Amino acid sequence: MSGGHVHDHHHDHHHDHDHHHDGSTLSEMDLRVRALETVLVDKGYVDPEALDLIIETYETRIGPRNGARVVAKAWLEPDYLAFLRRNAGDAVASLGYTGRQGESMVALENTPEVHNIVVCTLCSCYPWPVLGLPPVWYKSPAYRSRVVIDPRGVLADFGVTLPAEKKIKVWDSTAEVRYLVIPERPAGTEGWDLEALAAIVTRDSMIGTGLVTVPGGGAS
Amino acid sequence: MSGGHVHDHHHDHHHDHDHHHDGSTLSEMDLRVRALETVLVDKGYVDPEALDLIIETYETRIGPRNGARVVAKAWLEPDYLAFLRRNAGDAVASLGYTGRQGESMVALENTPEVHNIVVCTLCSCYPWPVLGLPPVWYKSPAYRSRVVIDPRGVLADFGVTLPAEKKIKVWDSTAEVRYLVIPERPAGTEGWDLEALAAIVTRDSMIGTGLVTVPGGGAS
Amino acid sequence: MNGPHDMGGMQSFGPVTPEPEHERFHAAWEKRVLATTLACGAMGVWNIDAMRSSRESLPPADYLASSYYEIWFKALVSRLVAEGLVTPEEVETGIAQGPGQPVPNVMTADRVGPTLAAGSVYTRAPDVPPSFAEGQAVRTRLMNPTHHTRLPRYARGKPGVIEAVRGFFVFADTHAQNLGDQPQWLYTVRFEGRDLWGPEADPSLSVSIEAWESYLEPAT
Amino acid sequence: MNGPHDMGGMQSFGPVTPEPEHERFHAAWEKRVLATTLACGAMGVWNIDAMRSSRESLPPADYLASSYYEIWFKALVSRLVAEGLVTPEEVETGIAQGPGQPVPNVMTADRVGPTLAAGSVYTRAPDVPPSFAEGQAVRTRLMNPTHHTRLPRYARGKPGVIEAVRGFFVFADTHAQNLGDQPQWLYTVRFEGRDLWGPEADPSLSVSIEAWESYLEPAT
Repeated sequence: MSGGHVHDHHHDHHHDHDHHHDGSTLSEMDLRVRALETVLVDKGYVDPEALDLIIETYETRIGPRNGARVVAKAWLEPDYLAFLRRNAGDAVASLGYTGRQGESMVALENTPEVHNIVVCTLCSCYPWPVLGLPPVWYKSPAYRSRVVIDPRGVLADFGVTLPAEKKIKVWDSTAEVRYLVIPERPAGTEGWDLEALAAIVTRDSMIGTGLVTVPGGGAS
Repeated sequence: MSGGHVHDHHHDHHHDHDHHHDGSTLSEMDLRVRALETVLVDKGYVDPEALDLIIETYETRIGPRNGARVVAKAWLEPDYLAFLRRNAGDAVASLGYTGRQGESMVALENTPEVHNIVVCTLCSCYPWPVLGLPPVWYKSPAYRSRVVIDPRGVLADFGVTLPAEKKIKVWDSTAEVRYLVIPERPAGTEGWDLEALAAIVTRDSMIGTGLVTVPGGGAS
Repeated sequence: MNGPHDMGGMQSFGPVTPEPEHERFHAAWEKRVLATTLACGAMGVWNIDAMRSSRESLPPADYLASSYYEIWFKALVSRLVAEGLVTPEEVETGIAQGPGQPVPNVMTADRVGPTLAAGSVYTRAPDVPPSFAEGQAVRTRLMNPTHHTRLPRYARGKPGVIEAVRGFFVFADTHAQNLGDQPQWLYTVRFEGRDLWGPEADPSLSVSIEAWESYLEPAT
Repeated sequence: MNGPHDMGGMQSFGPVTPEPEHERFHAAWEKRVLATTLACGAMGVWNIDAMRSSRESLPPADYLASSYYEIWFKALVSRLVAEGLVTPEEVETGIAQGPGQPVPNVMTADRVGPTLAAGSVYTRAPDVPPSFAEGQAVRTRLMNPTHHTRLPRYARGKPGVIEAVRGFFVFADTHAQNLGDQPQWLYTVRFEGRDLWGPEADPSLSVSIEAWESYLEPAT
């Protein structure tokens, strides 16, 4: 044991090996992932620049703002909505949103009678080109296990209550089809343009665990 | 950090707090269980002498040798076998084996046509008065999960192969009924007395994951 | 509750590891957990079904990562705390912060022998005749209660045959919830392997469970 | 394989914890796991179904105790080792002991954009007509394969209706086992909540899955 600084609490102690000389604290996972990445790069399996580019892509270019524009356009343009109904993949691609985990898209329209919710009980299938990477809860056992048997209980965890008579359709993504929920357009948005509408479309509303509301205004 | 002995291996380090002054090493569970027991005794909920007596009972008096005598007697005495069939609880109690986790006993006879196996998929239900405490594997997810869907695969883990045409009846102990398997008496034991027979009856044969064989002789 | 304990039919836990009959405990603390669990149970504050419910309510990852005596210990602590008999701080420190609450019974050393030998009787005098008879075709109910139940998931909504009428037993589901004995007729129900697992099941396999009358409906 | 990933219908994981849309990663290592997983996948040594199979083959307690990026990481390591591309020692130490094996592709930085934008196409040109039509009543097969499959346990042996004919898709079960694309017609099958969960199910609930044709049989 090299002589070091003294810890007040016993529990700090066995994390010592995570302290680096630059003062940062790295977790066990940081260290393990770094070790693997170093080996993969040194063996020539992966290109470090490519890794950085992949991260940049999903941090800056592919995320739920893509889906929000699809939704807003569907709300505004009956022709685009018809295109989405006919071939969601092509309709989404026509806005430039294509690629991995969105190869076969289907749009699910919420209506006053029907509310749609998407899940992948078996893993974490999610429509990346329109929504980006799935949130932690979407991949969690709590969500994956319960939404197919108790969707209203799950919605309550999100603060959402639906009328008892509303039909709830849960879509379990067990193959390579990816679903995008088109939420109901809230009242009070008449005359809004695409950018304004897209701004109020939340990620959760496109999974089905949220509703779109007008900030500070009347909810749908 | 108090100055202490130096460890060669980093991993030893964070277990230091488990080293006691007497040089013994206690596990985390030892410490937690001791702490609870101390509190329970000090609060007057449990009597430490009673705890020792409970342990002594299951270490020395209640175990699978009880069941082995039931089996041996059933092999030797047709009247006792009939008694077991009619009322296993009373038949077992007539040998002095009564009590907790054996309140409602049923004997399951293996035959050339049928092999019985007992499990508790939901927890660890087991016929204590005749078999004592369940082995670790009986309570393990591996056994509990698989024996109801792939009993022959589980038997293979015990080195047991049964003819393909033999019927396998698996009994899942989901209530307070407790099952004792009466294994087939092996050939080559003609004329043996109760003690000799009981000595070859294994615990596993009374659960159904083993067969009774004659040591060094021909198996059934 | 559909929890981690209900594992019948899972295929992912690997092989079963047999162990010699003489291995009754694998650490000293296991003996203390056995004794404390039985002695605390004898206080009469909870019943066996309520304790089973506590065990299966451990977080699923914790349940699966724990040995069975660890499960017993964790559930005992959780129950003692829930009943207000000890505080988490007392369990953590091993130091009682005050005298115990009054409890119905304390199992003193002189009562260990008689208590263990007597067990608990879970049969009651029937006040109705059984609705089903040996040999009758039945179907288990398709149900997913959020409380403790003893109908395993693999055996729900399945056709079976009454193998035996076992008696009139305290009903685990209500007993676990402190809603009373509410005794019912208990049956052993036998299922063919193919009815549980499909046409590729081992053709020699049948599996039986014990089912209370309210778990069953006549075959249609 | 009936494993820990197949959790639809469990009730014991507690509430779902929502999170803000802008939280894309929760630690720096998560980004590196995302990038390494995608870059290693692009090597072309395994396909997406094989990687899903690796993830769900983690020990169940480990699977449930891990965050999803931890699952990705552990499965990636396990797969890289199984394919002979790295050794456990290299992963542990972070030091490559030799050059890499030849692999079909390395995703260099210039190929990141096109690769992510293209995705992978899992549809194939059909060589048979679909056996089922929209609106047709079907039943899912009762099956419990020990290999990777995408028919969740909660939806086996259940009556449903064809909601949509999705196309002719690579079959996940064979694809995961390196037994080829073996494409089949893929359908969305809708189940009423009461057919999955019993008469006490939410009456407004329906759940759909995507099912390959071999998962289905005509309703009887």
